[in-house]
Amino acid sequence: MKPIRRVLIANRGEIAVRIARTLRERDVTSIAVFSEPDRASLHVLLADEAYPIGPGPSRDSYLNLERVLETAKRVRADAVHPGYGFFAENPVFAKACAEAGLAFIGPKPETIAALGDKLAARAAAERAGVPIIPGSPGPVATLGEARDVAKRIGFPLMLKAAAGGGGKGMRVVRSDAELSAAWDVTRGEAGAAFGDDRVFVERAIERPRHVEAQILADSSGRVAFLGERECSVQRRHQKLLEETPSPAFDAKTRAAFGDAACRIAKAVGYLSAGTVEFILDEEGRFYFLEVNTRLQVEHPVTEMVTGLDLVAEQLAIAEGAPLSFGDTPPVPRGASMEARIIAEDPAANFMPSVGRVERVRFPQGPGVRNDAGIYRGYQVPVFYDSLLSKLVVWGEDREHARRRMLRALGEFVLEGLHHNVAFHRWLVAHEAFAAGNLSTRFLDEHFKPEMLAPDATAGEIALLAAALHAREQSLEVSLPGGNGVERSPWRWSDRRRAGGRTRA
Amino acid sequence: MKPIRRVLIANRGEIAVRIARTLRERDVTSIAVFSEPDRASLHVLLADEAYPIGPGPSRDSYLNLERVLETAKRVRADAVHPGYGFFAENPVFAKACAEAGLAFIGPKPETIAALGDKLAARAAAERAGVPIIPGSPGPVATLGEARDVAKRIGFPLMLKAAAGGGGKGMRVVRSDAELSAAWDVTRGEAGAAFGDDRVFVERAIERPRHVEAQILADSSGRVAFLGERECSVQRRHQKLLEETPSPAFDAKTRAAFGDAACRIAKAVGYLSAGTVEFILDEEGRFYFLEVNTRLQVEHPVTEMVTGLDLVAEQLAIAEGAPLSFGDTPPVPRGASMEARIIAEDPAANFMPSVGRVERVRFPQGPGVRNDAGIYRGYQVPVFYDSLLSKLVVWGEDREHARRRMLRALGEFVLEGLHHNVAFHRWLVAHEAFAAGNLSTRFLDEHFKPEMLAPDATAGEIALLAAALHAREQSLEVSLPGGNGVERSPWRWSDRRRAGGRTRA
Amino acid sequence: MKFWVTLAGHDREVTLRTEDETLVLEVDGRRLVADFHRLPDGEVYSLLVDGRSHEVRVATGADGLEVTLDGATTVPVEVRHPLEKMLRAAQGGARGLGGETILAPMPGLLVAYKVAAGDVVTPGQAVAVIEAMKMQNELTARHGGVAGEPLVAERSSVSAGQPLLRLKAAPA
Amino acid sequence: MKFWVTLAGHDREVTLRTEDETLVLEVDGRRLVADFHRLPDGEVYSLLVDGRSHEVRVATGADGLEVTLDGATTVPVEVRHPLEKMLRAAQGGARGLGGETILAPMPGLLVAYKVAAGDVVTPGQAVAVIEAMKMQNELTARHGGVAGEPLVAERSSVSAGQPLLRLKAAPA
Repeated sequence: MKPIRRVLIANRGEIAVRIARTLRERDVTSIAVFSEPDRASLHVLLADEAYPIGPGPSRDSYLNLERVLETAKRVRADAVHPGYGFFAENPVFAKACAEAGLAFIGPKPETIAALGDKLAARAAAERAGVPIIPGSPGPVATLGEARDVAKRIGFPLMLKAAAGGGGKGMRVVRSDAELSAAWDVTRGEAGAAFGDDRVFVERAIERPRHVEAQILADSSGRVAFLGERECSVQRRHQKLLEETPSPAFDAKTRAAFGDAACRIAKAVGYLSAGTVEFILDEEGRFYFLEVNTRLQVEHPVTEMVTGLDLVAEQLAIAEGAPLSFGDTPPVPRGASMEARIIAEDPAANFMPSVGRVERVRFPQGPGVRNDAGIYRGYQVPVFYDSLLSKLVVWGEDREHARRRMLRALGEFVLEGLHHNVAFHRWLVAHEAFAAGNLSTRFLDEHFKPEMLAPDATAGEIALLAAALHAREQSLEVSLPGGNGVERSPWRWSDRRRAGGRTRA
Repeated sequence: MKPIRRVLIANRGEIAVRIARTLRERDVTSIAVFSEPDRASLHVLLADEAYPIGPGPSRDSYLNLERVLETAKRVRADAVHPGYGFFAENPVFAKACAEAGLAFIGPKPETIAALGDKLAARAAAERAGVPIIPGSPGPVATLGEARDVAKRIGFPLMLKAAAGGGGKGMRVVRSDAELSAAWDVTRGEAGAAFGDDRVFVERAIERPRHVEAQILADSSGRVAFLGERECSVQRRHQKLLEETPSPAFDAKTRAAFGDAACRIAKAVGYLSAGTVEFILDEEGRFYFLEVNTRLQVEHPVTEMVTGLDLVAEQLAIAEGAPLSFGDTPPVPRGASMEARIIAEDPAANFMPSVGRVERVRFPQGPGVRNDAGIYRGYQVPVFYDSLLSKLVVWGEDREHARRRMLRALGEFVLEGLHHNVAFHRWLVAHEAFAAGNLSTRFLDEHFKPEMLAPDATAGEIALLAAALHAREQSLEVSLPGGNGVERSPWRWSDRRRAGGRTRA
Repeated sequence: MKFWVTLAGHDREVTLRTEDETLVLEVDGRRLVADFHRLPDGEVYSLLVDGRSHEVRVATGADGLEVTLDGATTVPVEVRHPLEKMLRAAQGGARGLGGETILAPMPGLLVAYKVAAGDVVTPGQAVAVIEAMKMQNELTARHGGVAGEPLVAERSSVSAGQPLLRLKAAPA
Repeated sequence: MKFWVTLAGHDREVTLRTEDETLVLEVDGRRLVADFHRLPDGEVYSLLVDGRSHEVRVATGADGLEVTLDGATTVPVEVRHPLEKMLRAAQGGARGLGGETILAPMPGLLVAYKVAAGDVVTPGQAVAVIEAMKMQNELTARHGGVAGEPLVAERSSVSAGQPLLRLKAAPA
């Protein structure tokens, strides 16, 4: 296979920047693409080259297949890295790249297609002898069938859209009555959301942990397991904080887990980097969930403990080269955590926020890696995912990593828009988190918005700050009913009221 | 020994910040002190507590022993970390701390005193059977004696002030004539600079490399060697870029080197973190130079490959605890480099620069650690060392680390004052550097200021930028001899001329 | 000088005095002393209170001031002139529903209104649902009032700051 | 529009045209085209030249403009009006020694002067030594001229921007 010299990054923001960095280090030209509102995005500034691909809405730019491929060919790229999201798990795009003579840095199109179908993936796992959650062998056509399955495996049950994923198209039912009520709705939603109304039924796991296996596979059929990542702390089925190793694992579990992941990868002839997701029940049994045929947002925690550069490995694999470490993956050292810094307001049901980065000072120092997609003055666009930065730390063990994360979060200055840094400070300091007692229901069980309310000291500091502001202000205001015009160091509180709850 | 809960950091800027970070991670209260011009310094912002200790000049604040100790006692500190510089290698201060009931985080006062004297240190090394540079056994009283030494060991020779160090008080003489000429001058300078005009004579090593050993010793007498650092790239005898491992070392040399360093440490009953400096001749023989009884600026490269936190180790040692790794230091992984980002103008003989940080964007991403003492808007004070930041990278091997350093330097945005980022870009890209062909004469042999001059492309980009500026400008200027007042998009070049070469 | 501060729902009278970079505040009979220093980049201060180091930023938000503590925690504060306080009192204590205009916080799709014209909306009540960044988000009333006619059609896209609904003030 | 640019000692006439965010420059018979976009935080532009991404900052330095490329390399540039060029020409080519005032670049100690009153100082010649940040640094003349009387005493401390020596212009 010919060496890769010019890579078009079919993505934006933080992940495009991260990919460009590895390309730079490997002496490969990084080619960014950008939508109109992304002209000033960091990935445009840090890439070697950058080209426009259309208006803000994703479908008109980052998801415009023709435009992206036309650009790749025009600028003589010889490979495309999809990052995550957008075209990352789109077999049509992967195929189109190959047809256009571009190396797609990822798995084979047919693998992406096969694993994209939950049922096919489930079947593959079963064939590979990997435990799956008890449930219907395939899609369930009628409510009657669903009831039969329920009788067999018992409640609570999960109704799952075959084409769903990432928490979308799922519904838990706890009784026969709930099942009857939910059946049509779930199918309807699945049809509307994914153009595929097939639904299957499986046992719902209470207080599950989300643990996933990072795998790498090269074109010689070599498959490596690079350790697990626990991603149980979630909101709206979106991961908020990930770590490795999982506090729920011992060496024995890990070995069985890695072996299961590799069996699946081998069974489907996997290529490049991938993630096999499992859920772990309270007894520590793991069940296959799905395979993500791409780089994960949380890949850095694996890099921190292994010293590997997963993007560099993907690049080498796409060139037909073997894994850099041959048959012996590096032994993980220490522990790592990643906190996703997101433009949202945890105090208002994690409502997304837009705005300008008025002031920012990122954490630094020993064991801290911060992959940001923003900079001072940057205006966060509304069209895309609201991930601003990934704060990653390394520690000699989990507690050291946790304390270091707390330290780094304490240093994090980010002003001008709502974000979840204060939430992460709360989370990482929480005793249940410190104890490693996690589940995907962590927030439901522990979090209330009031918990982020400033304490007494904070109140006093705020008071001092307000006083200093009042002192600096000196606006001429005439006080209605007051004694005419006077110099006044403050404004009327009702002035500048925008009304509503403007979060911009 | 009682646990340490509150540590006063008797230092400033980048190193004070670095120490505060470890304290925070270890749940120890960090107490900063600051001089008047340092009120807005980063270490004041990031420490738990901060107290003023006087005016800008070091002798009135950071070197005001009474004031620092009085503050430490008043704020109920139970230990003091000196960082480097200032009181770091001052036995009087270390002793005063002990007398004030404060734990001094560093070696014992008597060790500092003993090793502070070049001749005593040299003698200790000799007793420990460590190779030293051939020369006079002690100070040389007369020119006659110096000549006798010369006859014995031959030219070129080095005249060295007994109390000198860091390149100060040294002079190379290549002939009997030069020796005669230099003798009185050198003694005079030594007397003036160090209040001690004792001078000794040793063989001058041509194209020496500077390689040093990081050691850690706990109160149980355990001494560990944590690998070497090569710091050959220097200007004005100040280190610019450091790395580990040394490209000049093989396993055999390293073992002998580490063994020699540990022998010296044991011989003097060393405690805490220390660095044994050696010079390496072109045949790869190493000779003892001196011992730095403190944390080094370049300590992070050792942390990157070992995963250790040297400040945390110092803290534990000061509490009487054993080394965290017992008798088996972690096996170093990969390679690391540190570039010192300094406020100076390499194009003007590295003349120091002051000014305001108008815009800054630090490098991030995999394998990059940047320990900065500055932030946007920060005014660099004139009173102190001009080190702004330490850019440190890790790579799986030296070449990977080098390429990553190049990548990180390429991302580094720092505007508003002169600095050496562009110089480092030149250095790290230089083929001799890439080949690991280093010596303390690297700059003399390879560097010319013209090498930093912008190339043709840069010229064109500058032209485009200037044009955009001209376009934005629109000042009313009346053109003498011109046709009266007109709108003009540019200023007269002679306007705003400050004259001279203002580097502020 | 004296003024009123509303913080976390509490109204307090505050007396302020400064010398050089020392700030002395009297509130609720207590005395707060801080060493303050203005930092570059916006209205940012370094405060040393009994030696403890704090970094605060003051910005003008939608409702009075927003003070950001240590880079991440934002506290809404209102600073008012004593006279205004008196006026309010004169106008009679009970304030009823203040009335307001609900604005679109960001560009997106107005999915639906949660209230109809004429409904009495209480503070904190959800009035509309807007979809942005692939998520549905409820907009809530802050001061409440009587809902007017919808200002945009449901399922239509709206731009940031676009008025969605007016709430008329309703005396208690 | 047209103007003169002095860059690395070369004087060139430049013609500039812009449409939206496209910049077209003609210089030395060559044509440079760039897509430009102004970034926040100072006068900073992102330039795309044949797709290649560059970040530049323009600041007004001691001598005309200073353009910083990719965050670290600073290039002094002078932008001049064509008429000024003509004037210069009219005044006769040879410029002789421009004359200037040497300023202290930073607070420090004036160690010594390297020239005496009446000396003819050529551009680049060292005129004084100042000690700051524990280092001795030579100050050099940029335009040269005839040295006047020392403005401060040797071994005395000086503040940033303080005049140290005047150099009178000397025609060639």
